[in-house]
Amino acid sequence: MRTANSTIIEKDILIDNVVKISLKSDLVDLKIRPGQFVNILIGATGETTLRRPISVYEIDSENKSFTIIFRVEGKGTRLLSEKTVGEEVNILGPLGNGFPLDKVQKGQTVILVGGGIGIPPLYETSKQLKKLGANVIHILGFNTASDSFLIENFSELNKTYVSTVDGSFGQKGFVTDVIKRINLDYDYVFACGPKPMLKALENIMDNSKLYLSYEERMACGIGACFACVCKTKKSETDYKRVCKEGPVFLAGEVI
Amino acid sequence: MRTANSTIIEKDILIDNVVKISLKSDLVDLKIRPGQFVNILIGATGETTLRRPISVYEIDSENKSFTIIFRVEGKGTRLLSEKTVGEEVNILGPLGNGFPLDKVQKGQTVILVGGGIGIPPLYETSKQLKKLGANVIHILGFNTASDSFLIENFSELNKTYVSTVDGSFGQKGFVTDVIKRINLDYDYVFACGPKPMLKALENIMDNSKLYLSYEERMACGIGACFACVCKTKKSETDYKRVCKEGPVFLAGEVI
Amino acid sequence: MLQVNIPGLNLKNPIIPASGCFGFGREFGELYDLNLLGAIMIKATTLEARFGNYTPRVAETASGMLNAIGLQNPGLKKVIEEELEYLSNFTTPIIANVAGFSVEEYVEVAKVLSESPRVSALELNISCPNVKHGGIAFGTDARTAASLTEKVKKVSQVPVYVKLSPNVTNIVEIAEAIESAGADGLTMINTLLGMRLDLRTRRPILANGTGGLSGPAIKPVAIRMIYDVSQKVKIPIIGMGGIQSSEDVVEFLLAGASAVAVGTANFIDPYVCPKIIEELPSVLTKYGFKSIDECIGGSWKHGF
Amino acid sequence: MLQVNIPGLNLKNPIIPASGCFGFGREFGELYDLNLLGAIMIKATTLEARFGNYTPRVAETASGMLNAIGLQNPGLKKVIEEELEYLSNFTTPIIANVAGFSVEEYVEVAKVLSESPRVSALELNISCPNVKHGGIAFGTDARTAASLTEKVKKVSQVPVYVKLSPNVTNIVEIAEAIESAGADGLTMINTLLGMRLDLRTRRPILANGTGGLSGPAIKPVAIRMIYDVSQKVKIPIIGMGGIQSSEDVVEFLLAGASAVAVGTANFIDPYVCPKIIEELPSVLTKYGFKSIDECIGGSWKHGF
Ligand SMILES: Cc1cc2nc3c(=O)[nH]c(=O)nc-3n(C[C@H](O)[C@H](O)[C@H](O)COP(=O)(O)OP(=O)(O)OC[C@H]3O[C@@H](n4cnc5c(N)ncnc54)[C@H](O)[C@@H]3O)c2cc1C
Ligand SMILES: Cc1cc2nc3c(=O)[nH]c(=O)nc-3n(C[C@H](O)[C@H](O)[C@H](O)COP(=O)(O)OP(=O)(O)OC[C@H]3O[C@@H](n4cnc5c(N)ncnc54)[C@H](O)[C@@H]3O)c2cc1C
Ligand SMILES: Cc1cc2nc3c(=O)[nH]c(=O)nc-3n(C[C@H](O)[C@H](O)[C@H](O)COP(=O)(O)O)c2cc1C
Ligand SMILES: Cc1cc2nc3c(=O)[nH]c(=O)nc-3n(C[C@H](O)[C@H](O)[C@H](O)COP(=O)(O)O)c2cc1C
Ligand code: FES
Ligand code: FES
Repeated sequence: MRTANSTIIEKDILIDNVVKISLKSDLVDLKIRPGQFVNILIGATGETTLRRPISVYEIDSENKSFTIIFRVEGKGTRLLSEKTVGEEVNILGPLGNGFPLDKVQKGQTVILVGGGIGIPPLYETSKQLKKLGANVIHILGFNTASDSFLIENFSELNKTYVSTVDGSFGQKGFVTDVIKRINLDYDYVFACGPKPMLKALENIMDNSKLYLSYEERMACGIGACFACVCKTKKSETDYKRVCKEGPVFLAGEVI
Repeated sequence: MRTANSTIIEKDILIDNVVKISLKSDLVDLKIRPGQFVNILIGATGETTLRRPISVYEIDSENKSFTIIFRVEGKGTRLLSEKTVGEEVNILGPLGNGFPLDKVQKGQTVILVGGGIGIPPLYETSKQLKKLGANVIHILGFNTASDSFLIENFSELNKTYVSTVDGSFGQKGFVTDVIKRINLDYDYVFACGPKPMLKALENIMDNSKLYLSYEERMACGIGACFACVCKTKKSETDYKRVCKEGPVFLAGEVI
Repeated sequence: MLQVNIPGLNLKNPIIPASGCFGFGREFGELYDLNLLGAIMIKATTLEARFGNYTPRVAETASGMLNAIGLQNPGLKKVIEEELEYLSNFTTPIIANVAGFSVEEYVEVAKVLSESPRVSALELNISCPNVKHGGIAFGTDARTAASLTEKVKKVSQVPVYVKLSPNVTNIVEIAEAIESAGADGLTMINTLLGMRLDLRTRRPILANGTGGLSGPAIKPVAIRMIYDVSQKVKIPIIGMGGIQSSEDVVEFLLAGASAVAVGTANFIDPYVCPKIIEELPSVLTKYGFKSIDECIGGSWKHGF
Repeated sequence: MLQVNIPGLNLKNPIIPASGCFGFGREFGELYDLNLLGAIMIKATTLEARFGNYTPRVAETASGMLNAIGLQNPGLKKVIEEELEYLSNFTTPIIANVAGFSVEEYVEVAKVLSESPRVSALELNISCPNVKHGGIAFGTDARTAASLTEKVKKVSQVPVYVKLSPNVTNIVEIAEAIESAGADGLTMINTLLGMRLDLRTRRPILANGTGGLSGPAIKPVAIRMIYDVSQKVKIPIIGMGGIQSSEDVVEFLLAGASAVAVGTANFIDPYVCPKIIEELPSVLTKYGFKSIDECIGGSWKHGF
């Protein structure tokens, strides 16, 4: 973990309000793990004071670059989306633990479940799992067809199921409906998406095999300020920091 | 007076830290007078909250553009100097009274005295005075030769004397030394420059013919906030606002 | 949709330029029609004309500014004869800001201003941080503030709003005392006391030394104080402190303000008030509100 | 050139990360050598372990942020056994931040921490705005603050600095009372009480409702308070509130601080402290200072 001025080398608008940015960055030398995130200084203090945490979508070690995908939510992501190729941003990373790829063995089955803007961090995860020789299955959930993105990219890698809440693409309903229908055996489930999706997965999946990526408002992003803390079942005062011990936790590890 | 998003169409570095910027702007339709200024919104609140007052250097009505010249002093002028051709800035203007060109008659002699970064607003003044048929003489003061700028531009228009404090160019000393030496008859003197220069002129020139352009820290720039107020001799509570009744005052009008 | 009624003020919209940031309206009147505004808070008026402090009177800070104007104004007589006369060209309600250096002065200025047919309400400025005596000294002690309020109420022909200082340990206590003394409403917040030094001269930038901090920097302090006070008093609050956008306005209303004043933002964008008035309906709709009334206090009232 | 000596603290430079913004140093220790720092103010410690408030605990504001961590810490025992143990790997002086919910708790925590060979000074946190009882309640009343200071001084083995709250009407009065009670120094300012509302949920963004405002937005308030207090007390002040650069440091020293702490800026640039330490000598030179001592109080001391 350190900071690096990183140069935007590519920028794409995937769908309305969802932007993909690739950055040439020395941070790539530090070995970024899938599921880790970076903390981005958007610019002028005053407009945005704090950094913005965004997950890593893809890593290109050879080209010394990595890619992020984000949705324009508020001021920070809007300003980031307005930056152009050639501009520099200061990035702190890589941060957090990432998905536990070290636990996965060749031939094991890993289901990657993503909802909406939680989908991007699963892409590098899937690529590396495939390289490890795992069977990877993607289940991606969107609100509606026009909200969907990255489906092709995931499909090219591994078997991909899609659900939309309104049924306009793939199976109608939620990712959990897909899971119930295909009723697969699995060794691990890695998931990233909105809180209700994570909760729903906890209810139907084997919690000893389920790893969930959490979000929390952050200040430092490195574990020093205690902004992003979750309680654990261990005691009233035991905690995990989403930015340090997380963002990925075993189901039930934090409450 | 109004605001207009104005586009930077040209940018030059005149000397170290002195920048010239031309702007395409609807404000030109409002008839800017020489000696007036504009109030420039540099950008993101937080970095710079208030607008920055900068005088108009040259007006090009046909091209609907005007030019400013400014020295990089602090944060605001630094950020402005970093803007590039094609970028927009929001400008409020034209503001203030400007030099009293309406008083000058054909054939009369007007001495324009400028010191350092006070020189630019005299350029459009000189051009318009020449068009009016006045005899115009420029006296420009700098600290040293390497600090000097615009000498050629002024020389092309009208007779131009230069002084530098260290004697590295033109007459050694101050603008007042030039004035004493050439000992000219004059109908008006219009001056802009640092406070000590304006004071020195008050001491040696006929105050009924001397018009001085003042600077004061401003907030609104339009006369509403009373930030930029000077006392007058009239009474303990009488005042003039530099942004509204000024920036140009008859010598002795304000104290 | 934007209509708000509070004592003495039938506002067609809740947007009011703040006192001291709008002069007596003349300059902004050159830029747009002042009748667009909900009301106008005019510059502080004292009995006699005042020049105010020496310059520099303003300094920039991160997301804000300091000012130490020092209550410059032409004095009560001229305000009535010239400034209120000018404002008679408009129908927008006028809120006159009353300042003073003694109880007697406050009472006299309040009395005379309130008798002007052009004045719809008074704003009792007991929170100006930029004069050595008077001003803030009346606003930082609950008993002093209440007693002054009572005296002004006795002579005023129009509703009296009292402007609170944020430079206090317990603003709720002061607000409650002022309410008990009969105030018709509160306006808050005035500026926070601040200072900036010039590294070159090694001295304060402002000639006055300290100044009042305003602008977006102080918005969280204003929201907190309005949230706390509005739950403890029944009289309406006109909220201010760092408002720049329609979203900011909704935040102040949700915190508990019934209307808002816009100060520093007028210097950044002189058209900010009409701009907010134009955008406000769609922003209210975006966040699911059908009227201003529905917003007021929405962050702590039940049923949301 | 950067050396500063104040009670209990021989600082090789005046730059100290502020309490609560640096944990117990471990995370920043991964980024740079903690021995570069003048000293370290560690996170507030209470007698028992505390989880603190619910999340969200932080919210962004214009040129600042709100936090309501709520004094999360592993408790006195673990701080001594684990955190101070880790910090034994470094020679930088440690200033331990003492918090509590009762006089007895403050006294006990202060006593035990001051006995640690790793602690050079205490910072008595009577200004935390983010807990319902204790914290700020001890810092907004001069008599309460003085009495607590006296009791802590009695048991402490090391010099005691008291951290002042800016949320008061008269900070000079409180500072003087604390000085009279025997404090060895002051640290100021803690955060300003603030709030932000989420327009979508119509509720405060922070789970705790209110939070403490920090960052560049509050710098003018900090400078003003240090300027006022430093002229009235003889004990040294460690200044803080919005420091981001070497220029800011010089401004705090000129206002009257003897050293400074950097809080929020660590989140924006985690290398900000070593960066300032590196740049400070040339910035001092640029403004004509030969040493830190020459700067301190330069805005009001004669001879400048
Ligand atoms: C570990 C982690 C990984 C993330 N990865 C991605 C990603 O890959 N793609 C993506 O689009 N988004 C991601 N997010 C969410 C992203 O950080 C927020 O959408 C973003 O911070 C919003 O900033 P803003 O300025 O646009 O919104 P604003 O609402 O203006 O932000 C105001 C403040 O709230 C914080 N904030 C607002 N929403 C969130 C949120 N959901 N999570 C954390 N902080 C928030 C901001 O960081 C900022 O401090 C991630 C969040 C976390 C914690
Ligand atoms: C009527 C008028 C006309 C001017 N014309 C020119 C011009 O043509 N060319 C030019 O280079 N400069 C001109 N100036 C000066 C220019 O406004 C300042 O240099 C500039 O505002 C400095 O801003 P900054 O952000 O770089 O400095 P900072 O020191 O960071 O500014 C901080 C604050 O102080 C104010 N300030 C600082 N110095 C001055 C100053 N000298 N006068 C007024 N406000 C100041 C800034 O506007 C800002 O609000 C003019 C000033 C006035 C009042
Ligand atoms: C330049 C200036 C002058 C002010 N003068 C007055 C005044 O005369 N009377 C008053 O009650 N408040 C005065 N104020 C305070 C404002 O009315 C308002 O309370 C404060 O600035 C906070 O709002 P803002 O952040 O929108 O500016 C003044 C503020 C500024 C910036
Ligand atoms: C996230 C956060 C946590 C803090 N925790 C503490 C604390 O535990 N004890 C304390 O005395 N001050 C605490 N503070 C206050 C800071 O030490 C400092 O006084 C304040 O933030 C002003 O400095 P800054 O503007 O540089 O951040 C905290 C501040 C922040 C932002
Ligand atoms: S964001 Fe600071 S500890 Fe996680
Ligand atoms: S700057 Fe506002 S009156 Fe001149």
